[in-house]
Amino acid sequence: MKAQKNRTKNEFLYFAWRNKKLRIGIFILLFFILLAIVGPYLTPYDPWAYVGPPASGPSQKFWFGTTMFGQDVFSQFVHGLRPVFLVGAFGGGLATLIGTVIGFIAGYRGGWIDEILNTLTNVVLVIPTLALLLILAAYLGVRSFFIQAVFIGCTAWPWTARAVRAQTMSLKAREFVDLARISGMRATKIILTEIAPNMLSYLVMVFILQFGGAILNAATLDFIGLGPTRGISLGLMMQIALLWGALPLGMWWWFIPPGLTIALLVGALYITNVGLDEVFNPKLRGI
Amino acid sequence: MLELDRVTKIFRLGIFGRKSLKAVDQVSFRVNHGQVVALIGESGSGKTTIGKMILRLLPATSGTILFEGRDIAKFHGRALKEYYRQVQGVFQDPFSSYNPIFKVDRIFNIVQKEFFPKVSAQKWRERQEEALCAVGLTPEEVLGKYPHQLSGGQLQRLLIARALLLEIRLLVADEIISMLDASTRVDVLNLLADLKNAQGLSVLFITHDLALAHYVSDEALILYRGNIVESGDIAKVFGSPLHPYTQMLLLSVPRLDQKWEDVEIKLQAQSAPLGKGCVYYHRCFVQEKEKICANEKPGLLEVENGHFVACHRFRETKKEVRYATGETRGTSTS
Amino acid sequence: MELLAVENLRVYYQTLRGDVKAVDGVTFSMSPGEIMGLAGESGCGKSTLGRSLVLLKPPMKYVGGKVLLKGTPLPIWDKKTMASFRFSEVSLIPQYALSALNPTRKVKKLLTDILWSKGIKFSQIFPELRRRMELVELPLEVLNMYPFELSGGMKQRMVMVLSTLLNPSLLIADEVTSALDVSTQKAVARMLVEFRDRKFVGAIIVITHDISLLYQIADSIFVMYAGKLMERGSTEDLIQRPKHPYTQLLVASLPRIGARYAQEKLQGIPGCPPSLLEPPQGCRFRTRCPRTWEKCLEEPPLVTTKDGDLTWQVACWLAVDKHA
Amino acid sequence: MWRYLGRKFTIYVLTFFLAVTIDWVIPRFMPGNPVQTMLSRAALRAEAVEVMRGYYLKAFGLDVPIWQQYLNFWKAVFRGDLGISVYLFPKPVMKVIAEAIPYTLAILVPAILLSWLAGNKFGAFAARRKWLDSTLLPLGYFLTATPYMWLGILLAWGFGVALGWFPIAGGYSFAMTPHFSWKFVLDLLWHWFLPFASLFLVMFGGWAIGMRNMIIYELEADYAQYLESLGAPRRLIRNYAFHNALLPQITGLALQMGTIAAGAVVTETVFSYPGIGSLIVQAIQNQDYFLIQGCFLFIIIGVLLANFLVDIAYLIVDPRTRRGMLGET
Repeated sequence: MKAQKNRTKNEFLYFAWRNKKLRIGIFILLFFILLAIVGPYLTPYDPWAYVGPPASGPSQKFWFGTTMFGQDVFSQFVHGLRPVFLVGAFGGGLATLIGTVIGFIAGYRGGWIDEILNTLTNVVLVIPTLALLLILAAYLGVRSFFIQAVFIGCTAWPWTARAVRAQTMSLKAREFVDLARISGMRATKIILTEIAPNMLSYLVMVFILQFGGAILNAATLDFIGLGPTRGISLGLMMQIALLWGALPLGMWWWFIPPGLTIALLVGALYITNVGLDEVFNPKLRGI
Repeated sequence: MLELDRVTKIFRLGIFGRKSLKAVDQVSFRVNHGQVVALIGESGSGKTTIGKMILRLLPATSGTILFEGRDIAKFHGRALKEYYRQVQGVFQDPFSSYNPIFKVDRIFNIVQKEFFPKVSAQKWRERQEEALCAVGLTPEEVLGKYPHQLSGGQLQRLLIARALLLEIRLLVADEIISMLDASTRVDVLNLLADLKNAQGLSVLFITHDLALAHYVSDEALILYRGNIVESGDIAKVFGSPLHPYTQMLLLSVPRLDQKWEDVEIKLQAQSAPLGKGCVYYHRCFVQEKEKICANEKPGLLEVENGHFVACHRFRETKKEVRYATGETRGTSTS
Repeated sequence: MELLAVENLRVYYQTLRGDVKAVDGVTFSMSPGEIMGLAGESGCGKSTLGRSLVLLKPPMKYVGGKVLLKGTPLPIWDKKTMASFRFSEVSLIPQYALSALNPTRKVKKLLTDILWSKGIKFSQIFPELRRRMELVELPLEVLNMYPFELSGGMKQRMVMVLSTLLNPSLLIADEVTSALDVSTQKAVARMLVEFRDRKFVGAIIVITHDISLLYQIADSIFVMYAGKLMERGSTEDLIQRPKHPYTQLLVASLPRIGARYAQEKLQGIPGCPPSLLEPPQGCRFRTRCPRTWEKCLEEPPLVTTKDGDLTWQVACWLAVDKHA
Repeated sequence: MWRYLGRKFTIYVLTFFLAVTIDWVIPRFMPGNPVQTMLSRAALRAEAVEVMRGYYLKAFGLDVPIWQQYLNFWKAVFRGDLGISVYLFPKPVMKVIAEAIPYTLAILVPAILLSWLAGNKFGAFAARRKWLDSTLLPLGYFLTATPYMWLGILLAWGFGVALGWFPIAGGYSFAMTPHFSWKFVLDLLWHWFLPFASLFLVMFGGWAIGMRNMIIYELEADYAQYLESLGAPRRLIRNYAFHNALLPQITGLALQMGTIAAGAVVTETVFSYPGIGSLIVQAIQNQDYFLIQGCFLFIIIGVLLANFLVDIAYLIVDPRTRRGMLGET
């Protein structure tokens, strides 16, 4: 019996390891996470301080060059990496949580509750997220990355709710749910102990996608100038670079690293997601 | 023990319920103590819906379901739990009855947690072994395994063992053998019959398989599009079927002792709309279909002692009854 | 001449844990016009055997053996060459008949496309199609409908007509009645017989777990167990006088109408089929067989007796002794 | 079919209702006094202050009950009276937006349509072809993961600054005034190309990947298996799978509309392209609340309209919705 358990576990790990997409995705993610953690200790410069000749290209001293104001781009970059993960994880997590809860309730309860939640989901789904975020951010102001993450989380959940609802409905039709019901289990308990564990892999994938989406949304907001009033992020770096003429001046070292990193990060998340999908879903493996 | 009184289930389709489907239409019958009652019907007959309503998995649209004289719709909280301690179900697909990511032991653990939280682990293990023995399984070969490691037959027996742990009095067995191999089917059926004989268990045996129904049951209810068309003592229903539908079913079943008889059965779509007349009107092969068949729905008539049929051909001779089974023997509670 | 001859066919299923020996050395033959029932428990390899004769693709893997159709070898291992045999020579009514038609194409368009790929014009075959649709009581309007507009029974019949339209020599009917109600089941099963009688198809292999159904329509029955042939004989003989202990137990476990628990208690077959990843040595049924003896550790030979047109094959040491 | 449309329409109406309400509510929740905030911006132009104060007081109608204010707002919306822009005083917001819309549509519509078509074709082509799948699809993932503005910046830098082939700002050259001549049209196109291309590329990646994943599922579907067992050629099977995989991609288009709108906003910002996107960013920077309100409404209306068009397209392509769901379960 133990051997069997190990076998199924190993099987997952075996496929996870054999899957190139998953390997590459996780490698890139780990690299940037590591950089976000240790990066700020690698550089002696304050990201906002005037430390060198302005607008100079990458050099031994300033790995990523300097800005128009003589700030070290590398310092800004590594400091700006942390909020990306923060907003991604928190905003994506919140969106996943809201979507999952609404999806669970709508899918499990059915009836008029489902009718209402489903309509709400569809309405929020149609409202362009960014427009809503713009309005929120423009009027209420974003003071911190945390508030930004909350805004993003509160607008990005609909597609998750829809997907989770569909999955819940199909799982609810399975007989083990009926069996739990005639064991006198409560609805919340059934959702948490019978339905949710079966969707765990799916929810992980949803979170990964929401993570990526939150990063992109945050970068967009920052870029428009609706980012947090304090702090630095990759999106803000691009905004400042564009605002101060990095483009016509050809200061590529200023705007390439932040954008490239976001693209790599989000791309790595997507690829990880596909890799996981192939691992979880044998149909896609193709022996 | 269990009594359904004019139970009806209407499903609303579409967003605002503009379309509706009458899955079960005014069905009344009784299941007595220590009786195996077969509920026989094809897909769409409403047999599973009836089972689900008895298990309170679906609410009835109208009518009442009484267990020991008490309306089950009124059970809440502890009363509902007490009901589930006495009435349990086993379902069609053994593999989907288990949560695939947990070991099979989980179904027992849930029962303990929900119903017997005070029973000690030691005591519980003993009871569990007892129940497993009763269904012909040895604990070592099944416990601690994942559902996919066991056969369908073993899984169904485990579910029956689970029900036994609750000391149930009525088991709703919904197509429990339809997904099993022929070689293990009969063993599960034997188990049900043994339990009935040894413990006085009542069983509502929901099936589409006439031969298997005949093998274990005492009474039969033939269901067609949500209506009971024939019912009564199993020997009478199978020995001298009266309703054209029952007759057609018996002629269509592939049998091992007899080749199909050459009664040509036209494929008739079941989707013909239900009129006000007999539910079987569109498929009925009786030549001299009468006007009344198209316009009036026949009630259940007791044609002989303990044999009921809903067909206008018998309308002159017999009296109309409400309950499809046990009218003559059952003790009325209301 | 035999219509189909299968010799020592081996088709494995590739899985993570190794090859599942789903069809492991199966030999049989069929005469023209024969309806052969292929019966066995779930997971015995009957579906793999049936499908491998039409479409053998991963995770199925051809391991060995020969298939002759009307004397010509059928290259079942070669997906490309087989394509020209499919539909016209070997055809399939799949288990999933209800979802077999492309949901977004009208039936007529679907037919036109498939026929065109075989170099046949729709108008060319239309008269015959109309005749056959009439035979199975499908109105012609069906052609202008989408699959989702058809009822389950109509889809089933449409797939039957389509699969047999080019008069294939061999038709595989894979669990075609298992999703149907008894009344429709009878009609569909009889249609298969009718198709054979009218020579729409050369021979039919009916794959099912329902032996009573085979008793009604099959000429012969092939009992498979754990990837191997156990017994093969004419329907009447096999049901009334089974020789292999497995067949005997299987037939005995089937309740007949009239059988009652109270009067005559039937018995199932105890135990489970072996894993086909590492099947047991010798006879594969020996782990569950009540009459097993030491000889069963060796692989039982296929004992063949000719009785007129029909051959009777048994793979059991008990049968060997009787003949010795 | 009418039910399907009716249902969708209900959702659109609800959405529009909700959006207008948000538009109305949020300035009222703003910290501080919005009138004062705006006036302090507008005070930069002395002659405007009095006009603005009067206008604001009327617009916010702070002297009437709250429900009256709300009703008045709706009336104004239907009259097309979205207020006066502060930043472009005294132009009405409606007029400002009307001038920007053609530019936005000019880059968005072709980018959406072309990227959808090309992406789907490419994705279908790549699916289940080993070498393409493993070499070109990572590129697709990278593209779809790229922030719109970054690709814009990159293109502007590469083709605009480094190579000097295209201009990097504006809708047309400074030296020109809008009029109809081939020269001006060419100039427009010349400015149009990079913003269009950058939108196109990001979307292209997304569609390609979506199609690739969908078609792999479709090729496993029962009907594909059946076709294969009837000896149908690979081409026919792929053809059917492609057609069926397109249906969810159409729905995907509707779902993506919001993100695409966001992409357009930042792309326009990068290229200082005179569309709604640039407008809204300027409005935000200048705290021009009426203009923000107006732009928000227009984006919502645009997205709703686009959704509606996609629904119609879906109806045309999918017989199941068109033919009234006979087989509805």
